[in-house]
Amino acid sequence: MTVLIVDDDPLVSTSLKTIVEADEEISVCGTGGSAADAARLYEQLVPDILLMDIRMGKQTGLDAGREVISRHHDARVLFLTTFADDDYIIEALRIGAKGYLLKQNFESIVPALKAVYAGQTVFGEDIVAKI
Amino acid sequence: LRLVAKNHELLEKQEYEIRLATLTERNRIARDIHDTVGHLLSSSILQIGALLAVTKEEPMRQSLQTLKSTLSRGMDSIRADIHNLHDQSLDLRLEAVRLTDAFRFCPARLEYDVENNPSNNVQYVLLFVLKEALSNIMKHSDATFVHVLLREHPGFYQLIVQDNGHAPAVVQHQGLGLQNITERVESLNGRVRFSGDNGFLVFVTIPKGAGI
Amino acid sequence: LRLVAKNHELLEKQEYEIRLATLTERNRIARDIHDTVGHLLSSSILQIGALLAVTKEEPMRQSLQTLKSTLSRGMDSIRADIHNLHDQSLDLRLEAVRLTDAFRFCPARLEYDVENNPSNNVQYVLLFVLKEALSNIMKHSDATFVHVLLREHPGFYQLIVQDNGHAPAVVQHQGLGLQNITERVESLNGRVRFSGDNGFLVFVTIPKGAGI
Ligand SMILES: Nc1ncnc2c1ncn2[C@@H]1O[C@H](COP(=O)(O)OP(=O)(O)OP(=O)(O)O)[C@@H](O)[C@H]1O
Ligand SMILES: Nc1ncnc2c1ncn2[C@@H]1O[C@H](COP(=O)(O)OP(=O)(O)OP(=O)(O)O)[C@@H](O)[C@H]1O
Ligand SMILES: [K+]
Ligand SMILES: [Mg+2]
Ligand SMILES: [Mg+2]
Ligand SMILES: [Mg+2]
Repeated sequence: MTVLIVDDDPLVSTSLKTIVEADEEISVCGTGGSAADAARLYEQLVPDILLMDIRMGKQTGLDAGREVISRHHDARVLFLTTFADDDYIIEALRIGAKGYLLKQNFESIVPALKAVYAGQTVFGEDIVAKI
Repeated sequence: LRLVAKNHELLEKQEYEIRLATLTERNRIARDIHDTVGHLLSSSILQIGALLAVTKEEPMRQSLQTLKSTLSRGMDSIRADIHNLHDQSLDLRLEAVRLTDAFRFCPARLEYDVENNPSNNVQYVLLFVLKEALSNIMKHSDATFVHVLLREHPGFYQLIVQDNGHAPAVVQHQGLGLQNITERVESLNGRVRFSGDNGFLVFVTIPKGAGI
Repeated sequence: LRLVAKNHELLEKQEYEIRLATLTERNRIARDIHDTVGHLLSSSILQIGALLAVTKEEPMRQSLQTLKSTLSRGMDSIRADIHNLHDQSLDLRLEAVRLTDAFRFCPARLEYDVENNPSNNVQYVLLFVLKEALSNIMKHSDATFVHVLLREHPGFYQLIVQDNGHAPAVVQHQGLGLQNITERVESLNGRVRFSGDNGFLVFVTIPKGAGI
């Protein structure tokens, strides 16, 4: 499976790349550092999964996610966040993302990518209750 | 006499404003920490994750795991701080009950139908309006009953304060009270209506998500 | 008329109290962060230092250095936050100058001899005393001059407000003003003296390190 990684912190995106590529089934087809990168690179690379930070400086990944999903109805977008109580998470899920991950729980990133690739979603339970 | 009451009111308001100032500051700082330190910590944890992904030697793995758990504790501590801060936020229901209970001029009934505690700013304005409306009833009306309604709708919060006194059909001179109500509500993109048709009515709506 | 002045005073005081509440909260949180997250960060940085001491492989060293500098940025950010917080603290001199400048009743001379800005609480009480003393001069005296002295001694801070009016040798009725002065100063283990021997004198000392 191919993954596009977008995060405004290059240390985060390269770390994610290393973590994810350690798995044999996954390859990272590109990395970006902004919402604009996300939309552009998605069109170019059409990855199986877009793994994207929610907060990128003054921007959020939400608009880019919305745009991608509106163009590609089967797009799998998985968001990354620092804290589970991020106000944007609910919004992220409303636009049709497949879930979100805490950056801190890096052990669960690979399993989550596989789950999403297999058609599942990865939501926290408290978030589902809020929607 | 009015000035004595006013003094009293000011002192009460002061306590209130102080509490609000404290909470607002707390939330501002919490957000700051959340954004900066939280980001750096999670970035560090991911870097460790990357190192673990490429490291085979056991002693090094061990050290990295220890480091990771130290940083995770940092994250937990930030999360707990922020959680505590939220817990200490204003509680709209509690404050509304307090205000109506403290109202001694005539019986007051509070109907409370709010599920989601609004943001501090919105709560504060709602409570400010309630305070002003009750103080006006004390000062200007011959009401024997007042009905207070706080209700959450899908898109907005609503406050109605209706008394059964003899009110002027049209308010001739808006004092500071009604003016402040209008200003504060409008600063959150809300709407205000006053009416003296049938006792005095203060009607306020504030959209959700205002002033976060 | 007195009540009108009082109202005005209350409103001014309110702004002040709100500012103080904000600053106090800010400092409390800053201390918390410093103690918890700051500690974990510096512990992590030390752990990385230890790893670097035993690691020879270049790519691993590089990664550890990067990690270390991320965490150092976290520390810097916390340190900067705390620094900013302190910068935004009350500035005793500035506030004292403001108060005496705003005093229009008669000429007022401020003698300021304080090197180390006292803690916010101490500052706040000193400024509170100064405010009350000046407002009493306006209300009760025929003074044509007032001398304000703020001085740091090795063990304590001292405030003297001396006017040259005709004052009662003994104060017959302490109002809220003098009572509040006494209470607040004593809450910080300080001492107060009032005297009408030679104009009116308000004399206050507060030990250093009080109420931090
Ligand atoms: N519950 C009420 N019953 C009858 N009249 C009212 C009531 N509330 C307000 N009014 C009328 O509206 C006017 C304006 O009220 P407002 O609160 O703006 O000023 P105020 O109470 O007179 O003074 P302030 O609030 O500035 O101390 C009042 O003077 C009064 O005539
Ligand atoms: N500078 C002064 N010159 C002359 N008399 C003073 C002066 N300061 C205080 N007094 C006397 O001390 C009394 C007590 O002062 P205090 O500040 O406690 O009360 P107040 O000013 O009368 O009322 P309040 O401060 O509560 O509004 C005053 O009423 C006045 O008689
Ligand atoms: K791979
Ligand atoms: Mg980011
Ligand atoms: Mg009023
Ligand atoms: Mg006085």
